[in-house]
Order: sequence, then structure tokens, then C-alpha cells
Amino acid sequence: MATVVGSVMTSHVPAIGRAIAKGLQQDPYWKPFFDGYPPVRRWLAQAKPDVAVVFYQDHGLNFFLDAMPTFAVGAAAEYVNADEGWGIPTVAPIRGDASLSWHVIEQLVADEFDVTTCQRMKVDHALTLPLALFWPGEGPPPVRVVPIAMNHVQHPLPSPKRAYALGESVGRALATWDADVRVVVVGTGGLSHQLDGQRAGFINKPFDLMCMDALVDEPRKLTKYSALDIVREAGAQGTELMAWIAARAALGGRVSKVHSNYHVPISNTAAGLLALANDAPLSRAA
Amino acid sequence: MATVVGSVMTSHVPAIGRAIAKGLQQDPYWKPFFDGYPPVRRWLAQAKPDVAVVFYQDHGLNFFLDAMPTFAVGAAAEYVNADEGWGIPTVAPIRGDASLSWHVIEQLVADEFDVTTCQRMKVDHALTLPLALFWPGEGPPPVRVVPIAMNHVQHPLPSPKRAYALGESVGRALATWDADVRVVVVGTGGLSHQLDGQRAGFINKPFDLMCMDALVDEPRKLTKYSALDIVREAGAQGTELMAWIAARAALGGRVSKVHSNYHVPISNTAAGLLALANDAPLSRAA
Amino acid sequence: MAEKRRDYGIPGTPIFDGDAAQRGYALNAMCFSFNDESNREAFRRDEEAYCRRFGLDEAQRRAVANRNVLELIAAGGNIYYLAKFAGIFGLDVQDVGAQQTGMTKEAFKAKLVEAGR
Amino acid sequence: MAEKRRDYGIPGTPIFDGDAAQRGYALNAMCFSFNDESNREAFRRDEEAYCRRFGLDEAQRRAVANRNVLELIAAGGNIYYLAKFAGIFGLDVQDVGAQQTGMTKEAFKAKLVEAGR
Ligand SMILES: [Fe+3]
Ligand SMILES: [Fe+3]
Repeated sequence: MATVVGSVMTSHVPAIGRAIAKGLQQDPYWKPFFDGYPPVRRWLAQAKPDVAVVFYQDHGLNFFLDAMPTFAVGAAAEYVNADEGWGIPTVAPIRGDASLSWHVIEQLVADEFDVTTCQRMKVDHALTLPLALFWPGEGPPPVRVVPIAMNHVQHPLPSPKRAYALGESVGRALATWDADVRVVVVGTGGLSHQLDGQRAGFINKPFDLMCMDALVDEPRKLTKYSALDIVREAGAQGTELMAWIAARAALGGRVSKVHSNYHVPISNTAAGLLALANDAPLSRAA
Repeated sequence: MATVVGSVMTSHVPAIGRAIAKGLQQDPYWKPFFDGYPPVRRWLAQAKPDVAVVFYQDHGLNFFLDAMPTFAVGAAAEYVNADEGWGIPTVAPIRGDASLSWHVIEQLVADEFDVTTCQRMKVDHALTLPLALFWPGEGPPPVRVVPIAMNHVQHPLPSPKRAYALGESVGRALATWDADVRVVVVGTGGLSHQLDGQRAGFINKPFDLMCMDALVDEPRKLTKYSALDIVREAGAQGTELMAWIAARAALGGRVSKVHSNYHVPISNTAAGLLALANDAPLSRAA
Repeated sequence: MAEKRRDYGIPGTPIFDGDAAQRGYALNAMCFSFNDESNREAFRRDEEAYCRRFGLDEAQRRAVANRNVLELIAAGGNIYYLAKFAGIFGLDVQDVGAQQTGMTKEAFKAKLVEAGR
Repeated sequence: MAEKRRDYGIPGTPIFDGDAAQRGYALNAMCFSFNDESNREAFRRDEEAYCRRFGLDEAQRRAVANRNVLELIAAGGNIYYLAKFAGIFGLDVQDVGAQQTGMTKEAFKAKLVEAGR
């Protein structure tokens, strides 16, 4: 049966892709950001996940306003990355785990989540860059993925409470997945940032640090905020925090912090990194 | 503020479109079906709805398996009908009510429905034929529509319980819609039928009649069934019943039966028609 | 993974689930394209090439060649998309039902009338 | 209906809601197309024709001509799609932020660094 090894949450911004492409990891601007990752890579190398369930957001690569899902679950054997229009190099297709995807979809619908099921889905930097940060280098990442895209483009957004419940339901699916696989749950996005409006460049370090603490031991604390509260506290694009909330909820009970990093700024964004080991990694059988 | 006048539920099958195109309404095969509608038309002419909220299903015109939503809500100023591949005449674009659509979407997301929001959406016979049956003739139907498409193509399907809750949430949205409009809630699809497999042609008259009775006075009774129960009892395509359940739930409390009709068969399908007047039509203000 | 078909316990009733959806993607994509007359025309003109363009597998290709609905469903076809394929040949859902049940269309229609009594 | 903008009470922070989504559909559709280099190239070649093809209204057309982000947002643009428009000119999100806040890029970057202290 499946073993959920833990969770890694990280920011993503296109500029990271450019920095990787240019080899700027040791550049003074980028070093405090990239230096966060080696401890996480070491932990992942030990934890050896086979599959990554990835909560993330699509930034207008796969979904448009003609049909914008609140939650979209990939159910494909592979996911293609593509040109997003701002010149970061594309990566080779990412392998999927369609069987696990369908198992997750069945749990979600049984738990009254009204997901959109995607047998074809392009994945953008929000999925590819975290994998590149966790498993750098030339080869493809050593995991199959189950991508779960959460609407952060168009209001009304789902609430942090709903995001938490989504993660819990995915956690239930993993707990009953009858396959000998090791799973890491990834949450990408955030932390505080705002790209648009006269408040562009808004960052809220105290709020970010509070969230990173809460996510370890009292993640439900974050469900008291509405989506608009998050906009107010963390900036218009800070709502990506919801992917972190969902990822944490998928782990359920007690976790141990493996590593964390927080650095402001990369591009317009406060960059966070948090790796949590699951203290009760073995799932119950179905 | 909005007045919800009642609900009309009706079957839809492409063959109805062919029969209308050929003027077969008085043909012996079709007469028992078409004769059900004049009393409903008279009631609608009295009730004078401005808007129809339509729960229906897409039969592979707008949505494909690349991205199949559980619930999709139209949010457009008009909806285009198109060739579905079996030769029924297309109709002129149907007017939408985008403002009401967004109000409904906001209520649904607040109530934790994970809808897909569609600013462009082709509508198929499941939406156009009921309008043609309610308002026959050359001109466009005298209502604007808010289309809500429910997945019946790909399992796992939402449950009847979820469909009921969806309807209730839409009912709450209508109850707080601060506009001087009269709304009819339409549910289309069903009743029992099966197109595929060795059991093709399956029809369950006792089950259909039980459902039509229950929908008047005790609609929650139908929420005890699972989606697969509906498949077993009403045939593989009988799950379209869920649109009737959602439409009934949107009305809420007490209703009076205006008219009903039940005839087997049209094409492969048991055809039902049920019009319900809302006994407490005036919404409370927001 | 395409081979473990779940038994839903409803005889004679295919359930189009994730397994079927994966298996049938190419076939259903082709049938979905038949919403457009130009695509139906392209299929009529060169069926082999059209199937190849959508990457149908051997079983799907054979089921298409045989115009056999049960085979098409076994190959992952979804009835709503398959109905558009049937439309190319002017077949309606009663033709489709008769074929699957091994009845004449007249007998199938009589069975439906009987169900209403 | 396009004119009743709701106040969400978060200063300087546009909320891309249903109202904006309706108003901005054509503009965002054009920007979404900029995922493809061939479309970016077509825009560069004949901006006027490209905007016309997507049916931009007068305010949108003007905001595009002005390369003005606040105007583009006021005309219904969504920042995620607009970022692809900015990409055509090699502008990154810091350029976009500097323009909206009326700062030099250097000053905007300094403000971000300051937020980290
Ligand atoms: Fe992002
Ligand atoms: Fe139908």
C-alpha cells in the first residue's frame, strides 16, 4: 500500500526558470533562494518518492476563461509543458500516474468535490519549476505526477477552508491506494506577492512567516481566512498559498519539519520553502 | 427582487428535433408525446418567466474528455448551438443572462461547489429542444438562460444527493437576486433509458413514475440513491434524472403540480414531463 | 492497467469509467471530431487515413471497420461520442440498440413499446 | 452591467471578478493567444489587424497601444494573460510593477528588497 513520505511546499515564479537557464544559482541575487534547496534534495533522495501529487495553479497556459475550472485533476500518462510567452525554456513531457489520478478523482467525487477531469493537460512553470528545484540537472524528474490545478485566476476563488478539505480528500485517496508506491505531496505558489494594481510589489513578511509556522503544527488555523482575506494579507497573487494548505491537509496528522527557507524578494515575490516529513507515513489499506 | 415561478422538467432526445423539423407532432407515434406540452405552454404564458435556469447535460458538443467538468455554469451573453453530427437543424444563438450567471456562480462557490465557469459554451439539444417544446414556432424563446451542465458522460458522476445540494444552492442564489425578473427553473433529460450495451432499450416505468411522484412532494427521497443505483434502476443514461432533481431542489419548499405527462417510448427513451408551480414564488431580498 | 475492468454488477451495462476513458481516448477524440461536417466528410473520403490521424489502435480500427457498437464500447468508446459516428451512416439510437441486442430494428422498437405498457 | 464595479475594500488591488471577466474577454483572449510564438509574431507584424481579429473595443485598443498596464486592467485585462502581452516586449513582472506604481524599476526593486528586512 502507498506510503506518504511527506510534503514539500515551494514558491514558483517564471524568473526562477530564467535563472536556472542562465546558471545564476550562485549569483548574489539568487543565492539566498537557491541555497534553500540542497537540504530538501537530500531529504527527497532519502525519502525516495515514486509519485508526486502536485497542487498548483495554471497561469493561462492550459485553461482560459471559456472554461475555467475551480479544481482540475490531471488523468494522463504524461503532461506536456509549452511556451508560456515569456521565454523560459520548455521541459520534456512529465510522466503521469493515470491509475492513481483516477483513484484520486473517484475519492474526490465521492467526497463531493466537483472536479474537472483532464486527460490532456499542459502544465506550466508552477509544476515544472518545483520539480526542477527538487531534482535539478538534465534528466527528467524521478517521479510520476498527479497534477491538481486550483483556480487562482478568476474570482470567486475557492476558500482556504475548501482547499484544506480538498487536500484532506486527496489524503484519504492516498490512504486507500493499494499500490506499493511512495508519495510526496507538493504544494506550489506564493508566498505573499502582488503583480497588479497600484499595490503591485506588496509583500507581507509577518503574515508569510505566520503561515509557514502554522502549516507545520496548526494548519487549520489558516482556514479561518476567506480568499479575499488572503488577497488583503498576502497580495492579489498570494492566494497561491491555497496550494500549500491543500498539500498540508493531504498529510493529515503529525509532521516534522525537515527544512524551511524564506527569502524576499525573488522577482516580485516572497519565496518560501517548507519540507515536512510525515510522522505516520504508512497508509492504512483499503 | 427575483420571483421563482416554478419548474418544468422534460426529457430531451435528438429525435424530438427531427420530429419538429418534419412537423410530425400529430403523427400517431409522436402525438402522445407532443400532446403533453400545450398545458405547460399555457402555464408558462401565464407565469411569464424572463429567465430560465436550465440544468441539463452536454452530449459531447461543448465538452470533451480532455477537460470534463462535473458542473459547468454558463456565464455568457449568448450561447451558440451547433451541428451535433446527427442532422438535427441548429437554432439561432440563445440569449444568456450573464449578470445572473455570475451571481449564481458566486453563491455556488461560496457554498463549496467547485464549478467550471464558462464564458463561452456551445449548447446542444438538451438545452435547445426543451425551449423549442415550451415556446414552439419561429421566433427565439422569450427567455434568457443560465445553463448549468452536469456531467453524465464519464464516471464517477456526481450523486443525486450532490445534484440536490447543487439545486438548493442555485435556489439560494435566486432568493437573493436583486432584480425584477421572473425565473423558471428547467431540468432536462431522462427518464429511464439506455443506449449502450446488451441491456440497450432498458426502460423502467415503475421507477420513473415513482420519481415523478417523489419530485412533487418528497424530492429528498431520491437522494438516497447513488449514481450507480440510478444506472441500475433507470438505465445507463437514466442518470439524466439528476437534472430534474437539481431543478426541483432549486424551488425549495412547497409546490403544486401544474401538469405531467409520461409516455413510452420516444426513440429509446421513456419521456416524462412535469411542471411545478412554486407555492412561495417571492424571493426574500438579499 | 487498461485490462483490469471493474465489475459494477449491472448486467449488460457498460460503465464509462476512468479505465474506459483512458483506453478509448483516441477513438472518442475521433468521434468528437464528427461534430463537424467537414470531418465527417474527411472520414467518408478516406476512413483509413482518418483513423490513423487520430492514432486508433488495432482493436479500435477493427471495431470501426466492423461498425460494431459492442466492439467499439469494448475498445473504450463512449456512447455519446459513438452516436456521432453512427450519425455518419444515418443510423439512429434504435439502430444502435438493435445491433447491440441482436434484434431487428422492428423487434427492438416493439420491445420499447412493450416497456410502456 | 459592465459599469457597476464592486469595491472589495482592498486599496490598489484589482479583483478579477465576473464583471472584469466579461469586460475583458476579448483582450484576455488575445493575450492568451500569445502563448504561441507565431501569434506573438503576427501581433508584432500588424498590431492593428491582430487586435481587430480579436474584437478589442476602443478602450482596450488604446490601452494596448499605450502599453499601459493599469489601463489594460481597467479594460478587463487579467494580469496572468497580460503578462504574456508584456513578454512580447521583453518586460518582466518588475517592469510591470514599476509602471503601475509610477516608480523606476530600480526604485521598485529596492522597495521589494526593503520588504524583506
Ligand atoms: Fe504563480
Ligand atoms: Fe440526453
